[in-house]
Amino acid sequence: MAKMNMIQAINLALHREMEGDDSVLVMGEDVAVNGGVFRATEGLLEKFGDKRVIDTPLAEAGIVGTATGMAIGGLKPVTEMQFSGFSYNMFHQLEGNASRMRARSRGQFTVPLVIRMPFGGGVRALEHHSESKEVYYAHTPGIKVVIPSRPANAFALLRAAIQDPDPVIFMEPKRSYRSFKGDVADNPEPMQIGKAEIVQGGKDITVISWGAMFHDTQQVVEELQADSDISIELLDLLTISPMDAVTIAESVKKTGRCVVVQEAHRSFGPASEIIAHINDRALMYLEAPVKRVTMYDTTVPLFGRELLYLPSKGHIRKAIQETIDF
Amino acid sequence: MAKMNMIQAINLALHREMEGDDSVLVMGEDVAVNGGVFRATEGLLEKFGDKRVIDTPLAEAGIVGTATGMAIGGLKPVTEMQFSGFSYNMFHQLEGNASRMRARSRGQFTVPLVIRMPFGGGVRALEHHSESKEVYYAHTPGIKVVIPSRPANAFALLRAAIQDPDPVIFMEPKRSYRSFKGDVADNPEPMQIGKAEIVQGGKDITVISWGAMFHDTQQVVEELQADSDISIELLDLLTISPMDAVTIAESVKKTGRCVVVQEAHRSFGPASEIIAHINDRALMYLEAPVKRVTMYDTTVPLFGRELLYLPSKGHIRKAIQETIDF
Amino acid sequence: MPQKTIKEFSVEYLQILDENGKVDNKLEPEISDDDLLKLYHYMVLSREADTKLIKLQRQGRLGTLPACMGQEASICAPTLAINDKDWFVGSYRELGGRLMRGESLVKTMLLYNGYEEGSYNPDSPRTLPISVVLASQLLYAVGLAYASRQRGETDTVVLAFVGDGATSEGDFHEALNFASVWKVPVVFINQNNQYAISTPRHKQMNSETIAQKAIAYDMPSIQVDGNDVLAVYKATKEAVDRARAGEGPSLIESVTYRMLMHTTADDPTRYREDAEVEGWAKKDPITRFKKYLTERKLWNASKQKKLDADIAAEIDSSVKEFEAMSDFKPDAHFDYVFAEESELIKEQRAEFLENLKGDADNG
Amino acid sequence: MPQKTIKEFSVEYLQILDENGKVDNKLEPEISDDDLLKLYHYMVLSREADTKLIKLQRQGRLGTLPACMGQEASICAPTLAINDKDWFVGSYRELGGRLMRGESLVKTMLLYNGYEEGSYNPDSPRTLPISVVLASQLLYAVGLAYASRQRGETDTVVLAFVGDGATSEGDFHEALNFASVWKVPVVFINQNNQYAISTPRHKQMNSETIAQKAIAYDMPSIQVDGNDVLAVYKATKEAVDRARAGEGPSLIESVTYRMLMHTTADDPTRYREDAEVEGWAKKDPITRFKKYLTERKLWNASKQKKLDADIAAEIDSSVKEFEAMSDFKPDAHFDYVFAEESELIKEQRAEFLENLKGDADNG
Ligand SMILES: Cc1ncc(C[n+]2csc(CCOP(=O)(O)OP(=O)(O)O)c2C)c(N)n1
Ligand SMILES: Cc1ncc(C[n+]2csc(CCOP(=O)(O)OP(=O)(O)O)c2C)c(N)n1
Ligand SMILES: [Mg+2]
Ligand SMILES: [Mg+2]
Repeated sequence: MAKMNMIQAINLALHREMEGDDSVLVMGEDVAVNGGVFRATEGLLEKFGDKRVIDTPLAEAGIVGTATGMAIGGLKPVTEMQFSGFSYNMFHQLEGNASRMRARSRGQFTVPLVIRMPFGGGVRALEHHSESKEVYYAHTPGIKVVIPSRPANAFALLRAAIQDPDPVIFMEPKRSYRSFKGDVADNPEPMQIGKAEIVQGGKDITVISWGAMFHDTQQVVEELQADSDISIELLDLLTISPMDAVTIAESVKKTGRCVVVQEAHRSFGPASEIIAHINDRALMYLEAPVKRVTMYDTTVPLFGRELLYLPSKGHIRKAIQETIDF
Repeated sequence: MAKMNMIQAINLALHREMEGDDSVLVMGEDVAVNGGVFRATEGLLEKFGDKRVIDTPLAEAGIVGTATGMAIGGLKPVTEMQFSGFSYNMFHQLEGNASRMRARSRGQFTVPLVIRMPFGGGVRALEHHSESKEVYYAHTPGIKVVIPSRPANAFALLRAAIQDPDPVIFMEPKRSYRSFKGDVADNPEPMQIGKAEIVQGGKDITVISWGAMFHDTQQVVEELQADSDISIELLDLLTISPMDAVTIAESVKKTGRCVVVQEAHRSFGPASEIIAHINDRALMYLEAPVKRVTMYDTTVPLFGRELLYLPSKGHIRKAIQETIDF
Repeated sequence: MPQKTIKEFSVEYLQILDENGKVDNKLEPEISDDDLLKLYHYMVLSREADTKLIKLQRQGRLGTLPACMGQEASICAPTLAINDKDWFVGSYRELGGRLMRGESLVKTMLLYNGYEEGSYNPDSPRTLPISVVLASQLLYAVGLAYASRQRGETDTVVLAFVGDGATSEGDFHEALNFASVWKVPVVFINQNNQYAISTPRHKQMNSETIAQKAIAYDMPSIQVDGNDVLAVYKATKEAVDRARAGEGPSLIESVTYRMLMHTTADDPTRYREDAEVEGWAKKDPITRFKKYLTERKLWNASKQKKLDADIAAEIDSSVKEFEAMSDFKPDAHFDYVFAEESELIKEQRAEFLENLKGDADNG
Repeated sequence: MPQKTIKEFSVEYLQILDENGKVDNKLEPEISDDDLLKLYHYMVLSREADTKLIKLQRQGRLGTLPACMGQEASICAPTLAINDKDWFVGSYRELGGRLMRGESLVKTMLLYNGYEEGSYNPDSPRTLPISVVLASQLLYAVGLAYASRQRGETDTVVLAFVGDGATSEGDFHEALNFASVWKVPVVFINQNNQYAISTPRHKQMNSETIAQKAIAYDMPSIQVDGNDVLAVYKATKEAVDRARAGEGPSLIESVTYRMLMHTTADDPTRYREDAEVEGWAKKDPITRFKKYLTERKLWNASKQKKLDADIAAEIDSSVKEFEAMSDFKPDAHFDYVFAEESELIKEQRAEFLENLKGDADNG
């Protein structure tokens, strides 16, 4: 058990998986000599050599396309998109091949591929460096979308992603990379992709979030509970797709109220899917509309205004309060 | 007023806009000499010449990227993606530039661009030729997503799209291209992007669809009404984004029940967004969960099985019946 | 230091067996008699199968499919230059190559009848399914080549096909760049059949050759007469040998012609003249090859008669086998979303089966 | 017809003013004294501004920004070769070029302080905002060139910048291909500064030059000493003249070096040796240019003193103006979603303002 931040946990997970399985390799822009622009891949080159830790040419379709071939050919590539905002250059590769190869070939060819990508705002970055567009991936059949929130679950879920026989998009909330540390057991219970975590039980309202927003949400929840006698059930979604509809519905059946907090744009965002699952499975238990606390449907602003547009703690608090008071 | 099919209506709209405005041009793969693989652009080359009707090299990012520059430079390019399944090759261009130029430059540079793309299944096509992934575009700020269902609205909405000062994705349900004819007035009332159409009023249930599915849905609605005394309000969504939440909510407030029929995959699909709007605006009027009748979350099958996976009329009927009976 | 030339490049063209069947003996590649006959067999089989598939499509018994006539040398000769341990990464117009790789025509028909089962070919474990997203397959070809080296297969080569139109896609560029940087054993065969649907080469690119595009990557390349089996084979074999020897990738531009429609959905009379087609008919790769084999005493009329009969019988029995197939599991698609079924997929499968029952009940 | 050479190509290199400030008079381009001095002014301004911006970033007064030192010739000389009616399509490392185009340093600071207002430059209506999606800007540069011709501006040229790393992107290839097929007036300036963040040229590509990539498109190209203002100017001017004359696009590989970090978030000591940096310091473009101007009697110590003072004052007053700015409309972003506000955006703006009030109330 060691205290570490999320970047260290990710780095450790990569070390462990590369040690444990020769077929795992890491590739991307600046991942080898430089150790990645966020240092997620630091130390791997020295330990595993340049055939397994590859500084690729600067081309995202090239990275994901060749990695797809490597995966078909028996390797387990863990690719890095330097920022999620540049992952769209490879969207046709993912949608057209990696996500379909199993279905296309009736299981003859499969693609055990991981695509890691830092995403989300709040780090005073340039344009294209702050978006949260997990929906593009989540709406695509044949791939899984995972978003950790803490060092421990980043460690466990990245290992699960690398071991997964299918393509996994592993979106890393860059705002949480170094903002806090947490305990990480080097040999923890494996975590399963596809499960939301009930971080705390409660009975008055279900609050759902993931990624970096999870922490603001958790703080508000704690403050609200300190200030009042509201009992809040807090869920960390962790896997965006396939979504853990059952856990969500069971919680809402109990509480009858729900707030979803996401960095993604509102329209066609993940909260809409959560609401749809609640509609399907627990509508008659709802005592108030589910509230969506989200980025607006504007282009994500540069950092001068980004904190105004990201869900604020005040906004989260208000949403919970209004939903309770409804 | 003339009877024509949707392809003819689209072709006529292109003729009219090109006649009316010198800055409009048409470009894409095989759109000039061949008149487009569906003949949507037939006759334009002969009339407007090869500077305004361009057979481009085979590169979707190239088409949308250069068209973005043309639009910045004062032209109004109407691009064709041969099939929506190949539009992902240009996704980074659209997400990264065309959709953002207005916001990025505070309105100094704008992109009046139309991207036409046939989409959807039911025409016994090869892989990648049958998908309905309007969500990828609808979740992207700064662009509009329009889906006509009939010759008349295809004609009017394509003209509105070309006249629009912002990027419009115009998704054409290829199954409806030639399957029926309708009246098209050559000089109709202009139609506004952003409005759903109440095709028929009713009071027991709201049924929402768009594109090719709209027709199966309408048939089921007519059959049901013939067989029973259910009064159905039928909406044709027409604009996917920005969505006409008000019309949807007003209808559901009246009926208390709703079924959405879409070709898109279920998870993170348009129906989820419709449900979210109903949740926000009309939850307490709901007397039953909103039903989603959709493609499943599998890769779209080749045509041997596609009709099994597309929403069937039986499935639509069952969903309406169950929602009424709930 | 003033203005000076720092690099020089050239592009070569290779033809061995000319339009009249005359062979340049100095350049003639070594191919065993068996291989020559095998090659001829598959070229003829390809042409006959192609003709049959189009007929079946016209009768509504198959869906849209691409035509291959005219490109048999360009497709089959490269395939002869690799072996079973090598990977075959096609686009969608390599029927003859696929048949040489051991895929059955039954599978082809299944695929074009809309069943993914046609792309499941365990008998040809190193032949990838057809790829429709143009040029995208070149990137996984490069990755496959990397994987084979990484896994200690020092001998494996990847043969990857791409069309002239597809060279305009960014993926073409990225694939050639990655391949050259990694020096992986890939041989890129460009089927320059003059058209991308209706779009002729000169609207597709400003360069006179596709071979010269390899210069951007300091990659060996050559332009060959793609209707000349000997030239295509020789150029591919040399590239395959270089790749096996660890000398990296090559690009071969095979200049050929699509004699028929792009796919059965296409009408080529809209965009090209009959005279052009007739000109190319005179360069037919099979006629030319047959002349060569005849001159080498490997072929004669009675052998041809037997071959024609054999192939007709083979095609016939394949069509029968294909048409006898039925009973396609309706929910098969749920089996291939993930290795392990997720909860949502499980629920959706159940809903699907339930609806199916309902639809059946409703007639 | 046997094996034969069908095409030949070569790549030229141009240097006029060498590392020691020695000029090759036969190649010397015609530039007026005023223009030479203007060029020098902006190169020095760029260097000083760059230094200042990095300092402000280090003090937390600006966000992440790229460093330009060492590339001033490579950026400013091409900009001198176009005029105001021409389009300037940059990437993100062309500070000096932008200043020459009339953008104010205040705008630059606004942008790097996280305000889109910095990209609104009505005083420079044909200079596009910085572009971060690598190589994507090349495609809209090509479209702009097409539009200018189509709209009857027979004289307009588009100057487009791209880095060495960005040549690996598919968009680079697609842009050069479209430009060459359409024969549009674009001059592509490749800033080959040896690195893409930490990735050196030889991991980026197998080709020894970037200039040779133009051969794939039968497009004229040249490699120039990018730290030699005269060579960069001359090559660009010739390309611009060709473009204006309707002879189509060109690619210029400008061989230079990024002396500092990629951006302020980068630590170059992780991936390159000091010795390498020192080697390039000896090739500094400003030192070399100053020597040339001095030898031509256009420059002397007192002029330099005045220039230094002027520039210091200019930068100072820009910083003051920038720092005095406040009062940025919070909901400005809702203004630029669409030309006409949609219902949903209207509602969201109201919600936004409501929340803002709440947040303010909550302190
Ligand atoms: C990325 C992509 N864009 C468009 C298409 C539609 N399309 C299918 S085949 C074709 C032409 C391909 O031409 P070429 O590469 O020369 O190959 P050929 O068909 O001649 O063998 C087009 C445009 C596609 N399949 N993929
Ligand atoms: C499509 C895309 N992928 C990745 C990045 C992240 N990134 C920003 S700059 C850079 C290196 C660019 O190198 P080069 O093209 O040589 O330009 P330079 O920075 O040297 O001027 C990278 C990888 C990006 N901005 N866009
Ligand atoms: Mg072709
Ligand atoms: Mg660089």
